[in-house]
Parts: sequence; C-alpha cells; structure tokens
Amino acid sequence: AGCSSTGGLRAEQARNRAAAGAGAGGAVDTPRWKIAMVTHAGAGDAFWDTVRKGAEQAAAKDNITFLYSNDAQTQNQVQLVQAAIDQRVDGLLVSLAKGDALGPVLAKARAAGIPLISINSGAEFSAGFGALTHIGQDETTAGQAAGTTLSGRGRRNVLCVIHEQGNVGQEQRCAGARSAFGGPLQTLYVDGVNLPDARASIAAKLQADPALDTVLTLSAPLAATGLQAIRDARRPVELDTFDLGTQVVTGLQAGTVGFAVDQQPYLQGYEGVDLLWLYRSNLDVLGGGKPVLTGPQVLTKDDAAALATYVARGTR
Amino acid sequence: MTPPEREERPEPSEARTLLELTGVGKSYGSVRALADVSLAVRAGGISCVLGDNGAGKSTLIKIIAGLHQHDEGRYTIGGGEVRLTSPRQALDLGIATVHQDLAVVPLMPVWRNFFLGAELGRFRLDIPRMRAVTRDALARMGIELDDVDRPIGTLSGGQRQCVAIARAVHFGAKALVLDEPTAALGVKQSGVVLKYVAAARAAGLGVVLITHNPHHAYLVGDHFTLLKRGRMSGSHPRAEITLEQLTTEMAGGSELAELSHELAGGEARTDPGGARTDPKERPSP
Amino acid sequence: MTPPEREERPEPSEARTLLELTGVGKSYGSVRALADVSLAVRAGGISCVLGDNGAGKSTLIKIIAGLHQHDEGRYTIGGGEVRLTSPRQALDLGIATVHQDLAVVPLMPVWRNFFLGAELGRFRLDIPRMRAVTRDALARMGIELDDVDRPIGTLSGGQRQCVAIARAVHFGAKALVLDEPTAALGVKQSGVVLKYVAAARAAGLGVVLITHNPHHAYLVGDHFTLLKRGRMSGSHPRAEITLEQLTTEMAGGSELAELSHELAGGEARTDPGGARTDPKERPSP
Amino acid sequence: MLAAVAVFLFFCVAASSFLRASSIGTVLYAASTIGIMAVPVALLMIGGEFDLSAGVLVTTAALTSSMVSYRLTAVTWVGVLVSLAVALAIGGFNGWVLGRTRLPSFIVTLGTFLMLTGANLGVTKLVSGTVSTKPIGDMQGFASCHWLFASEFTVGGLTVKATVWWWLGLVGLGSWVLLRTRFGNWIFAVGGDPAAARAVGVPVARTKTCLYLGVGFCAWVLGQHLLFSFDTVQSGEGVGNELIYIVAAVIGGCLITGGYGSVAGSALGALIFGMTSKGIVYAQWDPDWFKFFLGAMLLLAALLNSWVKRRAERGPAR
Amino acid sequence: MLAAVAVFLFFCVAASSFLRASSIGTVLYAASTIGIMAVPVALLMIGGEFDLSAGVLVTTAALTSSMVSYRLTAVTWVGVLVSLAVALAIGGFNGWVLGRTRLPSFIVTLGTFLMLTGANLGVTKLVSGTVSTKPIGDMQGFASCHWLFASEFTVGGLTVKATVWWWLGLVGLGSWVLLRTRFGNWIFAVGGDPAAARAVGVPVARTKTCLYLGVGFCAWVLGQHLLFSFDTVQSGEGVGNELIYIVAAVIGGCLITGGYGSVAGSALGALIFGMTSKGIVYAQWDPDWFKFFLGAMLLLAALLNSWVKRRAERGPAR
Ligand SMILES: Nc1ncnc2c1ncn2[C@@H]1O[C@H](COP(=O)(O)OP(=O)(O)OP(=O)(O)O)[C@@H](O)[C@H]1O
Ligand SMILES: Nc1ncnc2c1ncn2[C@@H]1O[C@H](COP(=O)(O)OP(=O)(O)OP(=O)(O)O)[C@@H](O)[C@H]1O
Ligand SMILES: [Mg+2]
Ligand SMILES: [Mg+2]
Repeated sequence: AGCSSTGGLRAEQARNRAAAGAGAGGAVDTPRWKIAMVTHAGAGDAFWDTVRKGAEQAAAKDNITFLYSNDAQTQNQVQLVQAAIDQRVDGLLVSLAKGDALGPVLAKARAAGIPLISINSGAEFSAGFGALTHIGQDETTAGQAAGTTLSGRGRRNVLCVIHEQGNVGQEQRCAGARSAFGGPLQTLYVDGVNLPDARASIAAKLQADPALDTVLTLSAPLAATGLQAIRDARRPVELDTFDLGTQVVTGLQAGTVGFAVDQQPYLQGYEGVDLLWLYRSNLDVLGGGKPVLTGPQVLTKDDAAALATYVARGTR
Repeated sequence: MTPPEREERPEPSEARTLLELTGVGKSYGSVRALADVSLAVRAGGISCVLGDNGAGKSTLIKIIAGLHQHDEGRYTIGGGEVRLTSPRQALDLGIATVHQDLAVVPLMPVWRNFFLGAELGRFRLDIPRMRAVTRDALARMGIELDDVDRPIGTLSGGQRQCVAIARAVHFGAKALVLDEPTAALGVKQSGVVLKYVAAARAAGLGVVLITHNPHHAYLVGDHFTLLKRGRMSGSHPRAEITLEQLTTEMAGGSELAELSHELAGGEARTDPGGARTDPKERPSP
Repeated sequence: MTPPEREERPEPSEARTLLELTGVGKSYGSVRALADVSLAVRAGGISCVLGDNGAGKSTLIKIIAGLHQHDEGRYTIGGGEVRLTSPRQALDLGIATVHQDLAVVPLMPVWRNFFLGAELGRFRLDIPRMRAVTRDALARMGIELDDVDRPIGTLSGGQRQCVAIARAVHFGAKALVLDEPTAALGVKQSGVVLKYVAAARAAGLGVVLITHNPHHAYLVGDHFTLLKRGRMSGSHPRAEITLEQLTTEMAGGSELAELSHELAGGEARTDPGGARTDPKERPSP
Repeated sequence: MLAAVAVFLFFCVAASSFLRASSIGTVLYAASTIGIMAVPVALLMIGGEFDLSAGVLVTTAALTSSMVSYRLTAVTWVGVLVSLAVALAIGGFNGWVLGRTRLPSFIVTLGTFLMLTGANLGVTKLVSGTVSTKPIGDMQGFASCHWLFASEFTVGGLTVKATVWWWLGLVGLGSWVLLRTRFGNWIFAVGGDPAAARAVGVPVARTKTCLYLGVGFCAWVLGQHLLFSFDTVQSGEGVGNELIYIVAAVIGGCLITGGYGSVAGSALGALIFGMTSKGIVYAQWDPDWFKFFLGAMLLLAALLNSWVKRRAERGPAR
Repeated sequence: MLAAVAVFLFFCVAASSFLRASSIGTVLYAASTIGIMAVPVALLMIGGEFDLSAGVLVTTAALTSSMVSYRLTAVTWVGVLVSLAVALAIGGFNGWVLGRTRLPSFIVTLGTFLMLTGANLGVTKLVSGTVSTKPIGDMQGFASCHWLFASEFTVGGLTVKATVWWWLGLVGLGSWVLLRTRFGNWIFAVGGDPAAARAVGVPVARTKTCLYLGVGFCAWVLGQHLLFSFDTVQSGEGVGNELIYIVAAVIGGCLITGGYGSVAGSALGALIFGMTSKGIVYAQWDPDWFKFFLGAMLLLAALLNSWVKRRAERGPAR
C-alpha cells in the first residue's frame, strides 16, 4: 500500500535504526540441554510473555532447548509438569501460584533427578518442594509496596480491580495493598478477557461510589482499560497499576498513571534459565536458601522516559 | 355385503362401562377445540368417533389418553372420576392409544420403540425376546422387516403406523383407542387392523375408533358419535342409523350435494363420490 | 356410479411426455427400496402408483421430486436426462410435490409455510396478500381458519395435509406429484382433492397420484403402475384393467382370499373387505 | 419485555446511582457490546446452528485491522477493510465447512474457535513480537475510524457511545430481515425443520452460510470498536464471550434447537444481561458473590419471561 | 474409533517421547479426568439436555468436602459424604427446576453455573479467608480417601491413576445403563422426541432429573480426586471445563439435539481430546499455536469419524 501515513511500522523502524541492535547470543561450549518452563498463565498474557522472552534469550545464549507450556487450571498445570518429566528435561522452571497442588508431581521430578527452580509467586513452597531457589516477587510484599505508596501519595479511597476471579496472586496483591494502606480499599471483579465489559464495570463502580479517588489495577492491559473507564466516569480519579506495558509507560509520562509496581518479569525468566544452566554446568546456586526477589519496584513519572524503549521491545 | 345379520347383537348398554366422558370441553388458548362432548366406552363395544377435519376428534382422544386435560365436564374411568395428568396413568389403567402422529421416536430402533415405556426387564432388558416379539407382531400385520434394529424413522409411513398399532394391540389391557389407524395403510393391512379391532371386542376390551371412512366405521362400530366443529352433532347406536345416513352426515349433508353437482357439470370423469367408500364390492378371490 | 362413459378418452400416449423414469433403482444402505421401475407422466394424464406398505412408492416420489437420487436407471424431464440434486431443481422445472410426511415446519405460521420457498417479494414480503391467498386456498378446500398466523404444528392432521396440498396445487406449474394426499382427509376434503386432481389434468398438467384406495385411483387414473417390494408387478393403461382386477392386485391376490376367509369364519361381524371401497353408493343429495 | 422492565425497576430501587444519566450511558454501552453480537448469534440460533467462534472472531477482526494498518504503514481504513474481508471469510469458512461435511456446527465452530484463539496469539507474536498489537493511535485515518466506531456524544447528560447506534441499527436491520424478507422466512425454516425446508426448495446450506457471514460482519464491527477505542488489542481477548452472546439470545427467547426466536428478543436479552451485571456493581453488593447474584437474577428474569409468555398464550379468557 | 487410532499413530510418529510408558500414563490420566465427566454429560446430551454447571460443580464438590472436613475437624470421610449429598442435591436441583419451569436447560444450568461460581468463591473466602482451602493432608481418613480417589499404581512401567479405573468403571456402567436397561431406553426416548416419549408413558421429567443426578455423582468423584490428589482446592477452578466435557461427548458422536450417541463414544472423545492436547506438548510444537493445532486436530478427527461412519452406512456393497 502506497498510502503514506503517520506512525506504524515504518516509524518504529526509523526509531530502531537510531538505537543499536542488541548483541547476538554468545556461544557456550556446554551440551545442548533441555529446560522446560510450566506456568499457570492464561493464554496470551502479556506479563508471562515477557517472562518467556527473558527465558528464551537466556536459553539462546546458553545453548539450551527451551520448552514452554502453560495452563491456568491447577489440574492441567500438573499434567504439563508431568509431561515435562516424561520428556526427560534437564531442568524445570515452575510457577507455584497453586503451591500445594504441585507438591506430588514436583516430588516425582526430584525423584527423576531433574533440578528445579520455582519462579514468580509461591516462595513459601519453594524450599519444601526441593527447589534450588525461588526467583520472583512475593505478591503480598508487592501489594504492601503498592499500599504504602498509595498512602504516601495521599489517596483516600481505593478500588482494587481483580481481573481473574479466584486467582491467588491477585487476591494477595489486593490484600497486601489493603493491609499497608491506611484507608478503605474495595475490590471489584471484572472479566479480563472482555475489556469493553471490564471498562463498563469499572466505570459503573466509579459512578456508584463517589468517594473512590483511586483505581488500582493488577495488570498492564487492565490499566489501559481503567483509564478509559475513568474517562467514561468523568471523575478526577488516579490510576495506579501493577506491571508495565506501553500504555502504562505512556500514562506515566503523561501523568495519567500515578505509579506502577513492577516485578521485572524478564528477569524471572532470564535468571531462571541462566541459574539452571549455571547449576548444571557449575553447580552454582543463588540465594542461599532464600528467595531471590525481582521486585517490587515502584516506578513513577521519573523512571518512565528511560523505560520506554525497553517496554516497547517487550523486555520490561 | 352391506350389514347382513347385523341386528343379532344389541347395543351392549348393559355391558360394563369402561370409561365415560360427560359434557367435556377443551380450549387451546383461544381455539375452542371441544365443547360439551359425551362419550361412553363399554367393555366389548366399539365406539366410533366421526367428523370432518379439525372437528376435534384427536383432541378427544388426547383427553382420553391423558395427553391433554379437559377444561370442562367429567371424565370417569371404571365409575370413578379422574383427571389424568400424564399418559402413564392412562396406560396403567389399561388404556392403550394409537395417536394420529404415532408417537414414535425416529432415531430409535423399531424394537425399542415397540416396547418403549413397557420394556421387558428393568435392569436387564430381554433384548432377544423384545426383538422376536416385535418381528412377530409386525409380521402378523403383514409387514416383513428383516431388521428390527433399523431406526423407525427409516420405515415407510405405513410401516410406522403398523408398529404403533401393533404396540397398542400388544399392550392394551382394557381399552384400545385408535386415531385414524388405517390412514396410511394398504388394503391388506387395513383389513388386518379391522380384524384386530373385532378381536379386541371379542376379548371384552372397549375400543374407540376414529376414522374418515364411514364404511370402516359401519363395519365394526356399535355406536357412532359425530363431531362437528368441536360439538356433538349426533350420537347414534348402530340400530338407529344406516350407512347412508352416516355417510351423509359425515360429508356434511347438503354441502356435499352442491360439490358433486359442480363436479358432474364441470368434468365428467371426476367424482367426489369416490371419497366415500363401500365394502359391497368385494373381489372374488 | 362405476366408470360410466370412461372409454371416451383414450390413453393419452400421443400427448407430450413430461417426465419419464426408466429402469430406476434405489437402495438405502442395505435396504433395496426400488429396482427397475419405469413410469411415464404425460401432460393431461394421471398416473397412479399403487402398492402395499413399504412397496417403494414414496421412494419413487422422492426421486421424482429431487429429494433423493436414483442409483440406477434414467430419469428424463421433457426429454432430457436429469439427475436432480435438490428439490429446488424439480420445483424450478414446475414439479410440485406433496410428500407423505408433508414437509411443513411446525413452529412457523400457516401462511409462512404455505409460501415457503416461493415467497411473494424478495426484500419486502407482501404479507397481507400472502395471508389472504393462504386463507382463500384453504377455504376452497373446506378448511376455515380464522387465524393463519397460528403455528402449523397446532393444526389438526387433516388441516396440515390440506395446507400441503393447497400449496402444491397453487405452485405446481407442469406436474403435480401427490403422495397419499387423502390419507388424513375427511369425506368432503377428499372429494375436493380429487376434484383438484381432475382440474389439474384438464389444465394440461401431468399428475402422479399415490393412494391406497383403488376406488380413488380408478376414478381419476389414466395409467396404473403397481409396485410390490420395490419391483413393478404391473403397469396397465386404464383400458386394460377393471376395478376388480386392480383391487385384487393391490390386496395381494390370493393372500387376501385367505384373510377374508379367516375373518368370516372367526367373527361374523368383521370384514376385511371393508378395507376396499367403492364409489358406487352415493347418497342421494 | 416485562423481565427487562422488572430488572430495571429493581435496580432503580436497589441502587440509588442506577438511574443517573451517566449510569444509564454505562449500562447501555455494556449492553451494546453484547447486543451487537447477539443479533447475528440469535439469527444463527433461529437458523438452528451455533457459533462458538463468535467471541474470538471479534478479537481476530480487531487484530487484523490493527496489524495490517501497522505493517503496511497505511491509512487505518486499509486495515479496516482487510479486516472486514477476513472476518467475512472466516464466517464463510464456518458455513462452508458445515455445508460440506455435515458435521454438527458445535464441532465445526469449536474447531474454528480453537484455531482462531491459537492464530490470534501466534500471528500477533509473529508480527508484533509481543502478545498485544502496537498502538496505532497516531496513524492516519485513526480519527475518522474512531469517529465511526468508537466516538461518543452527549445528549442532555446521557453519553451515548457509537456502539449503541450500531446496535440499534443492527437490531433494526436484523428484525427486518427476519420478519419481512424471503431470507428471513428461510431462516425460520432451516432452523425449524431442515428436511422440510429442503423439500420445499429452500437452499439450506446457502442460508446457513449467509447467517455465518452475518456473524462475521458483526464481529468485524465490534472488533473495530475494540481497536479504535482501546488503540491496542490484546491477542487473548474474547474467549468465553461467545457464551454470553448465546445467553443473551436465549434469554431473549431464542430456542436453542432452532426455529424460533426474535432479534428484538436478543436485544432485550443483552439489555437484561448488561443491566444485571452492571446493576449489581451499582448496588454495591458483596463483590465476592457477584456471579451468584448474576446467576440468580438471570434465572429469575428468564422465569418471569416464560411465565408471562405462558399466561399470554393461555389467552385473556382465563 | 478410527479417529482415535489415527491420532494415536500420528503422535507416535510426531513425538518421540509420546510412546513411553510414562507418557501414556500421563495421557490416560488427562483423558480420564475429562472422561469421567464426559460419561454423564454424554448421557445427558443423549437425553436432550445440557449442563453448563458441570465444570464448576466438580470444584464445588471438592471445596465442600475439604471445608466440611476441616471445619468439623472430622474424619475426611464425613466431608466426602456431605460433598456427595451436596453434589447430588445440586444435580437434582437442576433437574427439578428444569421439570418445573420448562425453561431451556441452557438457561437453567447457566444460572446454576454462575451461582456456583459465585458461591465457590464467596463461601471459600468466608470460611478460609482466602480463595483456596486449607490443606487437609494431615487429617484422619485422608490416606484411605487418597487411596480410593487419587492413588496410582504401576504395572510394567505404566503408572495408572485411580481416575483411570473410575473412568473405565463409569464408562462400563454408563454403557450398560444406556443399552441394557429400561432407563437407558427412556434416555434415548426423552432426547429423541420428548412428546412421543411422554405419550407412551415415559416419565420425562423424572428421567432427566436422574440424568442430572448422574452428573452430580460423577462431579463428586472427580471433585474428590482433585481434593485428595492436590490436598487443597482453588475456588476459581473448573470454569470452562463444562465445554470440554461437551466437546468430548460430541466428538464421540453424541447429537447435540439429543436422541443419539453412546457412552463408549464419549470415552473415545475424551481420549482423542486428551491425546491431542498432550500430544502437542510432547511433540514440542510452538506453544503459541497450541490452540490452533488443537482445533485443527479435533476438526480433522471429527471429519475422519464422520467420513468413516458415512462409508459404513452406505454398506459394503458400494
Ligand atoms: N396444540 C394446539 N393448539 C392450538 N389449536 C389446536 C391444537 N391442536 C389442535 N388444535 C385445533 O383444534 C381443532 C381440533 O383439532 P383436532 O386435531 O382434534 O382435529 P381432528 O378432528 O383430529 O382433525 P383431523 O381429522 O384433521 O385429524 C382444530 O381446529 C385444530 O386446529
Ligand atoms: N431413509 C431410509 N433408510 C432406509 N430404508 C428406508 C428409508 N426410507 C424408506 N426405506 C425403506 O424402503 C422401503 C420403501 O419405502 P417407501 O417409503 O418408499 O414405501 P411406501 O411404498 O411409500 O410405503 P407406504 O405406503 O407405507 O408409505 C421400505 O421397506 C422402507 O422401510
Ligand atoms: Mg386428528
Ligand atoms: Mg409412502
């Protein structure tokens, strides 16, 4: 199409030409190992996509075949772990959002001699399941960080938007925020895969309760939706969020988003693979029996400009 | 062969009344299908219900069979008033019905349809016997099916009707209610059905027979109830009416005259009289 | 009134042949429904197909109407061989059919069913006219419906059949194919249908008529094709056969004799002959 | 009808903020995003078929439009038109496979549903490198597309979004097609009794394919709204919405086995669903029990509807 | 049948690790957790009805069992039995409402589905304070319950979980009921033509209620398995599985409109689904396209099935 236009791919390529390309994967001389990552993510989740990207880049660097699978249902996640064991992988990365349930199958992994590192949530189970270490963020701590920041910013009445009903991590974030935040904090359940509906629900809540002055969302897409809802409700409400995304960074820069609590998903994937490689090739273990925390990191307008490039390429 | 020694057996009024409808009425929403209809079925008697299309015959049958409920009037079985809320009740009282739309489940095999609702064996169906009984019952009606496992929906119209009739005959204990049983049947099968009806009477069952064929009716009936637009337009014991009167009444009297006149004038070869039938002319075998 | 001046009009073999089946056969899976059947329908001729239940009559009709396809033989319309893959094609060639199972959509209003597939107006249905036409066409058959907006599933069996026939008569351009059209009809309506059939012939249409009633058939038919278990057991022009012969052939000849004998012996009042009918006895209007 | 009024009145009483103009705007918006798809889904259901792929097809339409515009760096209208073609092609594919294979539509559209879900994610990652598309808000033509699909304007305090107009338009169009055209007659027939419909010459397969094309068209409309109001599209969206559309149609009186129903009913169904789900928020009931209330209200609304209908059928005489 | 074999052979070739005993154990386990529920869902579908609440009902059964045992500090068997009662009660409720109101089962069970989803979360939060239950692994009776519902044992390298036995048992039982008992005859009849069934004296409402009770029973079995193999239960689980059960039944040949199908077919459907979804993992295909492959494979399997069936029907003669 010869139509000239603003924005779009050509603009991005122009931007990219200015920046230097990242270095290609370095060659290591270890044999080609196979590492599997099994998470509790739903399909098409932006957060987990970043985790995966980190893991894939580490795998490329370390000469590793990286297998990724995910399923939001406990039962299915367990079956996927079992499938990884059946495939005789050389290392296993598992997210422990539904900790207890994974115990038996992880015991099998250990019995099969597969080194294990847990990532993301579930630090409390990690050692018990015999994981080398845990790389992630404690959701409650992250929630508390958000709560503290909220009171620091003088917010009085907060709405915490849960976009996946019954998700432990999301519950913990809201609960953490509630415990650290002085004032009232309500929750609202919306459907994370139906954004127009989520938008209407948030708007409805804002219209119903005039006391609310802050919306706290738990993921980047919901942050964008929350912004729309605030516009619909025509109320001066601040939006704060967990996780980063293009629109969150734009929002931070523009001042429509107050702050974002980030846990560096890229790091969870990258370090997970890299640490397994280090363990296999050098028996290195990080953390000294304690979880290695990748967050929470509270980002504000000041950090936004610097982050924009990395977010745009999908690694932050 | 117009009724020869027909007067030999009197109207069996002294026989036991199996079921009786008195002043029964029924509306479907705003459609008034039946009003003030009375009918009695006696053991060993055949009660014919005759009438035009849409006269309400099937509605009457459905009330008797417990498929619909009457809005007005009384329905007594064996002397006690009843209000059947499901066909099961009627069946349990020994009343077996052949509905005009046959009540078969198209995708089910013939033998399963035959025994539906009255299966042999509760937790262990006696399948070989069920198959055999079905095959026999059909064969006796002149329908030879080599495979009773075929879905009944693949049978021809007449074959389906035969299954429904054979089923009712097989399970009817006290009364047999037949809604246009011979409609889709060939000459031979019709004869068999009439034979069955007569045999049922001989066995002391009460029969309600609906037909559009006055000759069929007159051949076996003991009592004739005529319906017209949902109301009774006549109720005659056999002794009080001739085949001619019956035919005239069924065809709507004067209207018919007009029609046949019109036909005779317009086209020599067509004859609405053909719609009426007569058992007189029997082929010499 | 047995055929009076019937011999006046010869078998119209010189008339244009509208459609012709030659050596047609058809199997449903392992069931062989038709084998080597031939039939010709001429403009201004009425071709009757007669036969026992399950003989294959409806299968033949379905092939003619394009609902099923023949496995063997040739099917020509207007001289050219065809292989109809959908009923639409038959309709477009002017062949209107009344199927035994009527082909109506129960939940749809009567008038929508009447015009289904041949609606008046493409993007702007002429609803008042469609309603009026439906009401008229039914009234002419003796069915008075005050509300043609009722779902057709709530009509009585005969009323439904009348809708199907009226529809075919209304839309049939060249040939009319009727599968047991009078099965569920009362005396009066049957007369009307036969009148319609005669009128169609007079208008130069070809008619295929299936019936179990030899009298109806003999009254209007020009040619009689007899089917028995899927094979032709006879094909007679009107001139070559009498009503008696026809009736005997339809009832299966000797088997019938046996049956009537049995009945006569067992039960004096029943008579399988009642299954056969005769237009002779017409009530004096 | 009565059920919708009852739900409305109920929430007017139960939630003080429900009756405000701004709230009504929000509820209407929620109803419209369901209602736009409920129209073709209802028609399809009257025609006796399902479409499980309707929910993700919306996302596919949005993704296609966004990615085509972005990759080609073209005026957004190019993407919009390509997306229309793709949405119609997928709808047509559903109908075609159905007609060819005679598999139940449940299986066919389940296959499409899964394939689209996978393709949405796979293609997006292939093209954008992430699971969501790049923002296209700064591209040429965005403003006019936004006006068409995602604008809003305010009359007397009531903010009405573009989707509401689309919804009304589609309901009108759908009703007219269903009740006043030959094609509408065929829809009823193929759903009520396909064998009978075929016997009287209705082109059954063609009718059904057209219905699937209708689903494609409406999915395109909603997909464009999604894109032009949110600027980027998440590739995982839309899963599960197909059921909501079916629910709206069924609450509105469509028979799940086909042959009966109305487009206006589907609109009422969408309205009931929208009012209920948002009304519970306005009423500020315990959010933990949200779904419980939703289920109970829907059941009650359906009960009321069927009760009214049965009374009406029994006639005024009794 | 052929489709299942074809899928199996396909993955044997495509995935080297697929044919190992341990992999087969995993696939069988995956199939069994679908298959256990596919049995009653198939029966229900043959009987002409849907159950959208089947997925969450499993979770409800698990939650009830866990919370009752924990709160009462009783032997886990108490919870197990209470849970059975609750699961049957909910199934019975579905059937009862259906019989009383004559609403379509889609609406009724959608109501139950939403209400259960809400209640699962609400009650769990009320009782445990979080969205998952407390572990009950150390309670009395856990070992025996675990043995019954979640044990596994290994024959010649092949690890077979208890659910596989339950599955086989339920398939046998279901087939027997369907084909060899009076009740089975009634199931076909109420699904094929409820009006005709009623006319010949089949108790339509009672038959359907029994079918819903069957769903309740199997949901209980699977729920107990979840509880005793995972020790805790997440309250949000199970949503969406109802569709998978229906899919298994439909792939297995059940008619979505009722009146036709088989229990063994549902088992094959579950097996095909299990093999496909795990086979793609073993074959290490790009997980982004997972659903795409899944959809395509299911469609192909269904196509193959229907093609074989049509050939078979046409008879060996031709
Ligand atoms: N379910 C229904 N809803 C509304 N009206 C009905 C229903 N069933 C029958 N009717 C009407 O009631 C009247 C009587 O119908 P019924 O079926 O009893 O007639 P019938 O005497 O059996 O006619 P036929 O000889 O054609 O079978 C008819 O006008 C018919 O249209
Ligand atoms: N769809 C089908 N599948 C299998 N067999 C069939 C099918 N339709 C009809 N048959 C069989 O083919 C034979 C002929 O059937 P057909 O319906 O043509 O008979 P018919 O002459 O019309 O009988 P009737 O007078 O009872 O209507 C019968 O034995 C019937 O069982
Ligand atoms: Mg009748
Ligand atoms: Mg026939």
